[in-house]
Amino acid sequence: MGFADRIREIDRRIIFLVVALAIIIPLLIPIGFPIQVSPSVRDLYNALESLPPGSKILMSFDYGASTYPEIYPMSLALLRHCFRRGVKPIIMGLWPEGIPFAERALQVTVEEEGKVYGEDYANLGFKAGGIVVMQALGRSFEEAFPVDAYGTPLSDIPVMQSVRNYDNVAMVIDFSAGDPGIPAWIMIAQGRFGKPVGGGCTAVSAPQFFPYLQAGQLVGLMGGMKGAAEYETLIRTRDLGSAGMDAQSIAHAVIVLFIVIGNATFFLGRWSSRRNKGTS
Amino acid sequence: MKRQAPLIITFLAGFAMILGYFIPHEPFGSLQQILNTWYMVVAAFAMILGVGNLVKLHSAKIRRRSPGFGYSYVLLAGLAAMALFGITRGIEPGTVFYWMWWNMHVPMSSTMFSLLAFFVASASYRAFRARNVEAALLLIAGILVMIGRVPLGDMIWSRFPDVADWIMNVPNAAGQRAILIGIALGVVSTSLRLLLGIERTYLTGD
Amino acid sequence: MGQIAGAWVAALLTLFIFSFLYKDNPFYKFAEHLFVGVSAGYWFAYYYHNVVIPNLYNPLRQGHFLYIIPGVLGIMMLMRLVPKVGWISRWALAFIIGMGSGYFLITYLQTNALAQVEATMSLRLNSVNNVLLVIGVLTGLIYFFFSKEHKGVLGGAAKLGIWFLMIAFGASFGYTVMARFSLLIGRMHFLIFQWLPTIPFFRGLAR
Amino acid sequence: MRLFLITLSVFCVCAVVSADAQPRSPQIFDLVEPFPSVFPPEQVSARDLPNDAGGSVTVSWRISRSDPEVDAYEILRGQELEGDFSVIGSVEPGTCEFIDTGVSDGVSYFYAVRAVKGEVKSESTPSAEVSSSAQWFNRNRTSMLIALAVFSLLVMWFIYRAKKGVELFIRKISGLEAVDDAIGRATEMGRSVLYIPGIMDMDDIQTIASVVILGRVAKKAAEYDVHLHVPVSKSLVMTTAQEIVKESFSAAGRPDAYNPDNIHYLTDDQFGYAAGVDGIMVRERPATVFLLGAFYAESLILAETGHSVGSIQIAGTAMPAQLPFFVAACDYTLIGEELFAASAYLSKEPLLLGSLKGQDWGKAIFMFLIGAGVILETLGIINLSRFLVTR
Repeated sequence: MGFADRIREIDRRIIFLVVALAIIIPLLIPIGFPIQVSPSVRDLYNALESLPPGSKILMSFDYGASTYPEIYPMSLALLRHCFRRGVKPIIMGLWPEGIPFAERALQVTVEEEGKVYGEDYANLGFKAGGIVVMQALGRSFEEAFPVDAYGTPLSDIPVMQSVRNYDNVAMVIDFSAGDPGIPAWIMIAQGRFGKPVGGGCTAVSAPQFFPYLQAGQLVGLMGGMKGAAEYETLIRTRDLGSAGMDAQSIAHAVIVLFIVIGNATFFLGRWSSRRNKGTS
Repeated sequence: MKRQAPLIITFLAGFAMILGYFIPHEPFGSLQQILNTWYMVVAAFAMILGVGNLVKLHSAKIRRRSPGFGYSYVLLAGLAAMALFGITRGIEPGTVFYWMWWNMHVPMSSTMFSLLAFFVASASYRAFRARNVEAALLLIAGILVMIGRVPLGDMIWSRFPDVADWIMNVPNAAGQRAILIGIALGVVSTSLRLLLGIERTYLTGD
Repeated sequence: MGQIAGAWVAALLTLFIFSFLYKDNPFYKFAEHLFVGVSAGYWFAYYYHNVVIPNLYNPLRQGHFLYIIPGVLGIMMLMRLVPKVGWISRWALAFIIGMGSGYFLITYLQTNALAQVEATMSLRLNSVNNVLLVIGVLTGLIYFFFSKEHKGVLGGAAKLGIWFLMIAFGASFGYTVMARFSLLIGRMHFLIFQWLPTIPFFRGLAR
Repeated sequence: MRLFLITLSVFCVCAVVSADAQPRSPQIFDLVEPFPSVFPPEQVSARDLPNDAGGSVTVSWRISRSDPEVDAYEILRGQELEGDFSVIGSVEPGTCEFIDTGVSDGVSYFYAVRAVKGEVKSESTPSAEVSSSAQWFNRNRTSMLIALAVFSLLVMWFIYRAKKGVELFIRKISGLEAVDDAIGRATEMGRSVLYIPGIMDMDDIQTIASVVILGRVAKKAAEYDVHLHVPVSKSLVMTTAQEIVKESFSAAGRPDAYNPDNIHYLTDDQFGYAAGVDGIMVRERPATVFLLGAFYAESLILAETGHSVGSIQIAGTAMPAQLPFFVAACDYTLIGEELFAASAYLSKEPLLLGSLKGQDWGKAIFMFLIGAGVILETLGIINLSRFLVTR
């Protein structure tokens, strides 16, 4: 077996090892590739930046364990931005797993920015039903969530007292990994109640939302870890998103390299087998 | 009766869903939602069958001392702990259920998902070879889009992102649309076959 | 303490699953069986709390007797356990298949077919891109023709169609590669910066 | 089509006329109160939301001329013009629409909007009378009804023709041609056939299609005397698959070979299921793996593991996002519509084949529509696509 053949039939565990190193090394030794902010992320940032301090926004955590590496960093960045601007997030979740992630993100950011539960933010918890819940929110938040995630009636939470329905929040942010997610929020909150909707989603699903961005139905969008990294650049706080970007670039290059090697050996192999045929 | 009833039920349930789409007036308007709730309840009941099946198979394994029966203990212990704690003690933060979910289910789930990164690498190493025209097109489109989506590509040639966008928006969009329209027709025809009782293998038997 | 114990459990299980990449081994088998058990239990409890209680128990208690129907269908399903009347479970199954067929018939026809046809037919043939798009959609559809042999002009068009499909596959493959890495980065991040620092020697890594 | 155009134009005219008929709020406020601290909102109108189940009225207005200073707009509703109006909601400044979902069908209401600035409240003149109602047909969906009727008739027509015995040609689908060989290979190697019907439940049409294909595969497996293993992710799929496989084994004359334990449940969880199936693959080393149905991100995890143990893999899904992974990692892939054609193709039943012919005619109609639409649009004659718009 020639060298080319051996490379072509390479044990896939060697590929796995190279991929693992391509991720671990940049995590330990950051390179700091520049991060270019894409327009859709900047739009989201500007939309939040333009809100007067004290405005309330509804933030829905609609994702689960399998997508949290992509979406959780976005929620950190966005919560930080809200708290720094004095914007008050009202947290909810249409996915049961969303709320634990929201609580984790709140734990981190609330401590950093010194915010108080009930005054600066509220957590309404999880509610099953998707679109039905979104519609109920249009009538009254209290109808959808009689009590918050910790059993307190909404009327006893200062930040909720002036909030009746969508009319009293400035915008809706959705961290979305599927259904119910951004499309449903656009349909109900934006379409029926005219609230600006923005959010974050996995990199895979981002392209399907471009039409909404173009039509102005989405004020802005973060796609995948890259979106989180861009938002972190805008609020000048490097965290999980930025940390991953170097690793991502290197890993990408490694894949392309593999494909090139694969093809080179493939053609080399064909060439040498043709030559062997010629001589024998 | 035994044979006819399921066919009639299939037809009525399907027809109700279609009516609910066209008629906003109650009671039709909320038919889709009501029937969907019913489905969820039936699926929840069926869960007893599934979990029962899992318990049956693994306890049989343990009884027979088949190879690897020790792992069946692990499986049954995990199942029993989650289900019992979850139902009796609740699933909110601070419960045993929640602790197990956060420290076992979540990490295993996302690790399993992350294996994809490795498999994407090995699959592209093997499959992305220009064996023939089709494979070459797959390869070229794949590489151009990959390069165009990272900062590195931008550094090599500033037009790479545009090339990637063009591929996504023109040939890719065309191919995807053809696939989507084809799928829709396949679904329509399959659904009709089921509703009209032409495809009835799932209901046959005595 | 609970947190550190949790981090250790999570880290070990993460490593056990990763060990599958090397080869099948007792650690992976342990994690795999635990995962299947724990997740089946998770969904069992989830269905109980989020489906049975709010969609069956509560409505029935409040006197919404329409909810008897799904209850009956559910019990029909369980009748499979009794061989003699097992056939009745097909009624419940027939309901679900009928409902699914009706629902998908409508949604696919609308969002897949009409929406895509609409988007394509409103194109003006005033740019190369639009011409390509229309040709791609038409030839792609020709590839899916089942009742005509793919030869002659039709064969050529079908061939062109499969080329478009291949480009689409390559492009979406390339597009998703990035997302797949974020997940791995997330796991590695956990291991390096959250778990390792619980060992005194690596405390410096904590972020 | 002509009927369509006429209906449409009638609608447009109606809409224009009714818009004009809205009462304009008199502009005499300035005269009555020369220096109002806050201007009221103007031109308040209320209309029933069309094509809905009733119970909602849309109120719209033109924002107050002092909008930048306003704190909020309050929306008021009353049942008599001269009677009491009560506040039913308030919205942020800059907003000019409110959807009232607290109305009863058939009851007449009047609406007014007032601008609020601190203690000062400035109220608009009331809207015209409005009442909400539910509709018996959603007119936005007319095109869907037509499309549904056309395709149903087409499919039924060709099924009817097949019943009469008209021969139908069906082209070769290589992924399905390979099914026999793939199962035969398992016999030769003395290994099993693993069938994965996706991770969705029985209400998903792809799962239904897959389970029907499973029936055909099971029949062949019974004929070849191959061990067929079907781990599933949903309980309902398990029960259905058991029924179908049992039936197929009887049909093949091998009811004795059917073992319900070979079709078993793992877990509802997406990745828990993937972990379990991966384990089965590496331990059992099946000769052939079928991956047919609805798949998400686990598609490549399964397909790569199957490849690594040397299985022949036949995959198929209608999930566009997962198709590339199957194409890259599997030996044969049924692309989208081919998955739905599989049961007809494998069974060779004339009635089912007839429905395929109906599908082809559906494609032909869509191709014609696209062609005609593009040409008419390019020439600037008419925009056909707007007749297809559905909501």
